Amino acid sequence: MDFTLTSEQEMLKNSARKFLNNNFTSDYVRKMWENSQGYEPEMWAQIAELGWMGLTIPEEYGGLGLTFRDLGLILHEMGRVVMPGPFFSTVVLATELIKTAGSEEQKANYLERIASGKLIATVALYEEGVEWGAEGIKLTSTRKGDNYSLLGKKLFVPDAYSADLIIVAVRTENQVEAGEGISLFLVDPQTEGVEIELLPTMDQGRKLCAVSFLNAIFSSTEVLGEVGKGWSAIETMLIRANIGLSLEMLGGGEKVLEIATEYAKIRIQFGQPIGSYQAIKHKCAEMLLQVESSRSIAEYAAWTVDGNPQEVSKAASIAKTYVGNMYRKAAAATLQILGGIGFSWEHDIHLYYKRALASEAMFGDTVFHLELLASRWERKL
Amino acid sequence: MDFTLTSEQEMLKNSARKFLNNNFTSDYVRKMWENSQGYEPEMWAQIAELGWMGLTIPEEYGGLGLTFRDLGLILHEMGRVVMPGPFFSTVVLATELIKTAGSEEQKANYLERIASGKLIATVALYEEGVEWGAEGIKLTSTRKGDNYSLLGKKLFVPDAYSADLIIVAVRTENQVEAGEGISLFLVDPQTEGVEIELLPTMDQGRKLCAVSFLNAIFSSTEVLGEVGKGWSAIETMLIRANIGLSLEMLGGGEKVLEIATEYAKIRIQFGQPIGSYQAIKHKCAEMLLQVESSRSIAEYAAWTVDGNPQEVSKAASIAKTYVGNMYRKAAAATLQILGGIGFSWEHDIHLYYKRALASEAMFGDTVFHLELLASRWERKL
Amino acid sequence: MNLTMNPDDQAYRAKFLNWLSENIPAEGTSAEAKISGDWCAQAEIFRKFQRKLFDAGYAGIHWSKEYGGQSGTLMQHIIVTEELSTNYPWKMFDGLSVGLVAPTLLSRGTEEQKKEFIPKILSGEHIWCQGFSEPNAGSDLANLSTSAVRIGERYVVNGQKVWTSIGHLADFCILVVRTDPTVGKHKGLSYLLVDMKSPGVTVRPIKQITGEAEYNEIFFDDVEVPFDRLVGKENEGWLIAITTLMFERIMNEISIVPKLQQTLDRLIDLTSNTTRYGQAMIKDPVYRQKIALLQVELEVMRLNQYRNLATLLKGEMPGPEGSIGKIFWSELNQRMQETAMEIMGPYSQLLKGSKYAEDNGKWAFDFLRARGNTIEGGTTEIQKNIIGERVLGLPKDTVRRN
Amino acid sequence: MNLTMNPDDQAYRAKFLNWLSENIPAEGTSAEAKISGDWCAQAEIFRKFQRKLFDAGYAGIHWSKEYGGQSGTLMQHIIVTEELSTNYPWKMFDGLSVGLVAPTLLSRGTEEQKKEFIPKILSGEHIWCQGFSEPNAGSDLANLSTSAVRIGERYVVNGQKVWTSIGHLADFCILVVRTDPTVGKHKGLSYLLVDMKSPGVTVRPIKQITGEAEYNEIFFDDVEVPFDRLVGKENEGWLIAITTLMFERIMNEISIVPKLQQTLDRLIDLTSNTTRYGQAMIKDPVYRQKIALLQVELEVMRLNQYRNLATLLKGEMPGPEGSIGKIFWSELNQRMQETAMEIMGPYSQLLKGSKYAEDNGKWAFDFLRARGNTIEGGTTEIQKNIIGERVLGLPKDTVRRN
Repeated sequence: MDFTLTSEQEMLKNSARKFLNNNFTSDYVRKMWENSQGYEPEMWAQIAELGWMGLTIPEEYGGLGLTFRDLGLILHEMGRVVMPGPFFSTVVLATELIKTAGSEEQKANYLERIASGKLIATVALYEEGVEWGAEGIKLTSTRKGDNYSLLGKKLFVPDAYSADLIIVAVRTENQVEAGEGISLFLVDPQTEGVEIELLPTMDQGRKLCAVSFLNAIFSSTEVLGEVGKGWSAIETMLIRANIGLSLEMLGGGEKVLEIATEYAKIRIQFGQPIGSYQAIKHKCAEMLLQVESSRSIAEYAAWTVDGNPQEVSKAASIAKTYVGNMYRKAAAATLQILGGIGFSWEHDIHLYYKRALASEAMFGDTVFHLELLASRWERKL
Repeated sequence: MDFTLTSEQEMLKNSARKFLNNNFTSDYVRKMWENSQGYEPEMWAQIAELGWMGLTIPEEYGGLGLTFRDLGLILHEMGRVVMPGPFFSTVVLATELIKTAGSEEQKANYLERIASGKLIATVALYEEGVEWGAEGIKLTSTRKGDNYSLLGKKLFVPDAYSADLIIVAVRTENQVEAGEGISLFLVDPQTEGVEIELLPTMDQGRKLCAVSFLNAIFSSTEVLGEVGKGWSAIETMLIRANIGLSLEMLGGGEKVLEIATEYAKIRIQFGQPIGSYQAIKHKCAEMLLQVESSRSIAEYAAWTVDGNPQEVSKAASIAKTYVGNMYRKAAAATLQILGGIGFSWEHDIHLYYKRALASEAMFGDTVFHLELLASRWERKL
Repeated sequence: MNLTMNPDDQAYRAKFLNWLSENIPAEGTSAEAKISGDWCAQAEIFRKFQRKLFDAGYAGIHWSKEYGGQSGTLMQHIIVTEELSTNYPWKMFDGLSVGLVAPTLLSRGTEEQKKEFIPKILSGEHIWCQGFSEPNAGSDLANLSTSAVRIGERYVVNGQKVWTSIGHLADFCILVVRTDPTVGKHKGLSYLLVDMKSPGVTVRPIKQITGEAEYNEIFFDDVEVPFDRLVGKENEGWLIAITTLMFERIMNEISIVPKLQQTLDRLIDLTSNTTRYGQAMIKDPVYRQKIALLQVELEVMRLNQYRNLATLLKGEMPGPEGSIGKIFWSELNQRMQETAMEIMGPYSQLLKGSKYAEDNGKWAFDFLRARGNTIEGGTTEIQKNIIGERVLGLPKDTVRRN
Repeated sequence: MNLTMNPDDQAYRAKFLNWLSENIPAEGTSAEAKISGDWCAQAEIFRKFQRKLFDAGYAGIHWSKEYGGQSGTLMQHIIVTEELSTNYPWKMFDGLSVGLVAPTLLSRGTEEQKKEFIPKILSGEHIWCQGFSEPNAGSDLANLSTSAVRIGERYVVNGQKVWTSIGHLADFCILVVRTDPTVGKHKGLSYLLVDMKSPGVTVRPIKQITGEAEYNEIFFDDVEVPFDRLVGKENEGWLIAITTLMFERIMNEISIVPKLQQTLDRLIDLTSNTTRYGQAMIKDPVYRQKIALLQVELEVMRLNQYRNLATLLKGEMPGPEGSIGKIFWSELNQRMQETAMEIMGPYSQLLKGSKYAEDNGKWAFDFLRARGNTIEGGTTEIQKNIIGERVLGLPKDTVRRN
């Protein structure tokens, strides 16, 4: 790991930037905000054709078999355009979970369809009250022969409204340790007794949904991997989700700094560009410090997924904490530098700001991740 | 309370400023840093002559019978010159404790001597480990007839090295609520079995000492007020001590801002006074905001002592928290604005900075006072 | 925390609260209404209620009877303003007219202007807006270019203003225009009172990051303004505009402190009612410390405001130190809102209309709205310059000589 | 957190650690010695130990053998520097010469200068100091006025430098002087190598807020410097000084990261070993959160540094983004020290010599010393200007035209 890109990676990054700049313009992003699905099938097909859906899916399942670091380059670029749609849910959440927990048959079935752009998928984890660990999984199931009847509700499920498959974490055993007795159900949203509601949230680029189960019936064959053994795969997925999110947030922060710097160079007040005033200049300098530092940790964290698995969990918490804080602050600082125009709906900064806020509140907040780090002190890790 | 001074108060303040500026020059303050007593008797006599020792002591005991708000004006001015010596220990700590807890006879005896400048006194409270509440009072006593034998050690006792009288909080009863069974012994430092050690601390303007008791014997007549009933008087004293300290810190912060502003006007770099750069200008503006806000809360808190006793305890915690934070930050910011010269021993800023640090660590830190405020939420106060 | 108030004032407050409980219109004070975007309807409720206040003698309390006031005390005015600020969602409709326009007219207007406009402000007949900022004159307000040319007994105004709060509802506008383009920036400006129904006035709403449109652009196309609508002398409008801005900073705070208190109370309730890992979050020392620090700052701000009011009560004009309060409240509100977001976690993202949202999405709305606090009414950066240069006497930013 | 290092490098580190354990002098590494103010004695220990390092082939590892180096890799140099930085209290004696002087000479010096000076830096024979700042040239370094007039084969130097670390112990000084007073600020400067034993050099220590005197003023009174001690060309010294400053920012970090790690470890130990209200403070969520956040920042800084080193390893010169690291470590160290102070409460006030002091007063000393971090080597404000203008391309502060 020396932070430099191979020429293949350079190509991947450059072509991604070009494609995204051409297709995910501000107008298009805003159009997708108004679209309840958050994406258009034609665009999804185009992305699939680029191979991005299967970037980290092994070649045997129709993917490109590249590393998470490679995927990170794409996520970074997506962050720069605050890309809307179910890419993250499908390619980071569902794919990583299926890769980790799925049987050979399940992998063959689902991963190939994801790689080819034929399946949009997501993962349903959190419930009312939002506890970040395994203790938050409370949705209950009742076993009836070979079937399970699910009762309860998942909240803040990303992109459930457009998904063909929702992988749902369910407590199939009680009276065990929090991390045990959790099963992953492969839910077709059309199943009777499953209801999906789109939530009105700030960031309409990543739709969040409530998914309710009113005694919906699923067979035991519709469980990803083994019954009762789902949590450790979720942990693996959450680590990667936090890292993926960090890359996306890095891209957002980088772009936001560009917006601030550009405006500071051309906006004239009191006869000079506002960037010549230290109040603005130093705000930009602090942003650069944090953006560049975010680059170090986010890229390193992405590399650890394949390059140093012993460090990956720690790196994920550090990346989420540092980059999340950077993005929210950089977007707020840029809004302030823009002044009135930054407060208007017309300017794009609010798209970034809202994405920053929404991202920081996903997959464990800062207090949670800091406590994860602190809990290692006693273990001297 | 309308934040304006009466003409008598204006006079008091102005004469205090004049006296302190003339007598407590930087050279003199530094001389007192080197002096293990921290004061000179001639100067003490001069101050006593001004009536400051007995400012809040009732006229019947030889004082001026003025309010704590009046005393606050003097403390404010003392903060401006980082005045060294045992004034605070004698006139705020010991005086307030004797006023609250003392018998008629004790008040007559001690307060008159304090008011006339004949008695230097202090209060010994904290012990090893430093817990801010009553549970921190652990120094034990063994009763032998009418006598008590004290064993243990007090730490961070201000000005014990120069005191004629040390009022010591002792646990005379165990197995009771933390706030009960605490007695206040009137200790002559010359007593056999009492040892006083000067501690090497950053701020040598307020000497801190360790006071050890090696089975020193005291009679029950040497207890201030009633045996076992000392804690509530200490609480009252601590509230006033925090308010007094806030006034002193306000004076320090005010002076530090003046130092910063003055330097920013005359120091030329890159062809202009550094105060024309927003990095410096805005730092000064933030200081002004905090100094002025400190003035509001500190002066209000001083007024509540006599003017609104129901609010005094809350006001004390707010003042200590806000003003303490302001002073430390203002001194650090000024040091930064001064650059290299601010880092030198020769410039006075370090006297202020060290006083700010030492003051913030007295009578309960920020975490402690914030928790005191939070504990009122349940009580809906 | 309360400063002692004299018994008369306490009685006055009690009497007003009593009146209020009987007269405040239910339709405007529901939780729903508070975050409603239907400002036209709200404005009508405001006008009716303001008329009631006026008739009951609770409007313009400290102003002279000859201008429709009550010749009461400033403290009585403060009491009414404080009590109206938290349970009264229409402050935006008269905050400007009562807080800025009327004091400016009282101190700088002609006798005719005072008699014409102040009673109608008090009775709710006239809602006002403020035409100061322009696209190229934001922080650099003196750079404005909207022009007024005198032709006979009228000015003819052309140009564009921006960030005009409630411009789409207002009856009149305080407008700063350039009447002499040949002299330096601060010179050559004049201060006009403009009827928003004049031909040639076009208002276009600006949608803001909350999704609502509180602000507007106003376009002036050969708008005619009678000469007697000039405040002060021609080409001396800058000083009058500065007066208005200083009133803005001080008077705003009267209603802001109670609002922040309400926000803090809601924050404590929110934290008490949110359970995580089997424990109310209010028991978590991390959040206790954060919220207690917010409380410290609020109490300090309240005392700052009392100090300002003490100055006003002595009859002194507000000075540049009003910038302290502007910085303080805008940043404190942002911190309070941020803390609420942290506590709510993903719930912070929910907007009104979601049954899972806390307080029907008011937190999310207020959070986004709070971003504007450090921009509107003079950015934090400008306020710090004002403090640095006009209070502390530090040298001005060096201006490039053109 | 570790980047994977190749097996050769890992073996090299192990070998060096083994050598170190057998050769590091006990008298200099005690806790007592680390906060001792007796720098003359320390300097002697340093010279002896540096000679040992040199003889064992652990000095100038990545420099050419012809200058006394080992022709090894930069990574090996980094490994040795890292390992020496925490348990080696004499970094101050060669940080400057190895980190700044030698790289500057290697990139800009004459062949004779390299051969004369670099071996003696590596063997510990020469300790160096830096004569850049002056009383009126702090942040505005190009404003310096110490003059050098060429007379025959010599320069005659007159003037005053200030904030020269270990000036009282140094054998040589890198000195920036004005050789042409008739041209603009950055022009007309030259870069000299000055023997501190030259007649006319007077060193006066400056006592600092810690009570110690690490810095000095240096007075030059008709000091003669041979012409061959000029680095680069006459009047082109500014560029060479800038080169030195950029090396300073990057190279310093190699030893700073391990030091900060040591501080963090001590902080965790301190908090674990401090009991309040019957509970170890490390169990208190308020402090856990604070310290975990410091850990996050340290890990991020470590990765920033790896990125910088990766750039150096590719043979590229350090650029203005070195200012990022300077801001980062100086503020992080201050925050770590502040957190320690908070945790210790009144104990934070105790200086060395008190039996009640934690770590014999090292915390208090380091805390005060840390205030200098945001000033020395270019203030934070200057670093932000460098980033704003030279990295982001924002317009320069407007300079008043004289």
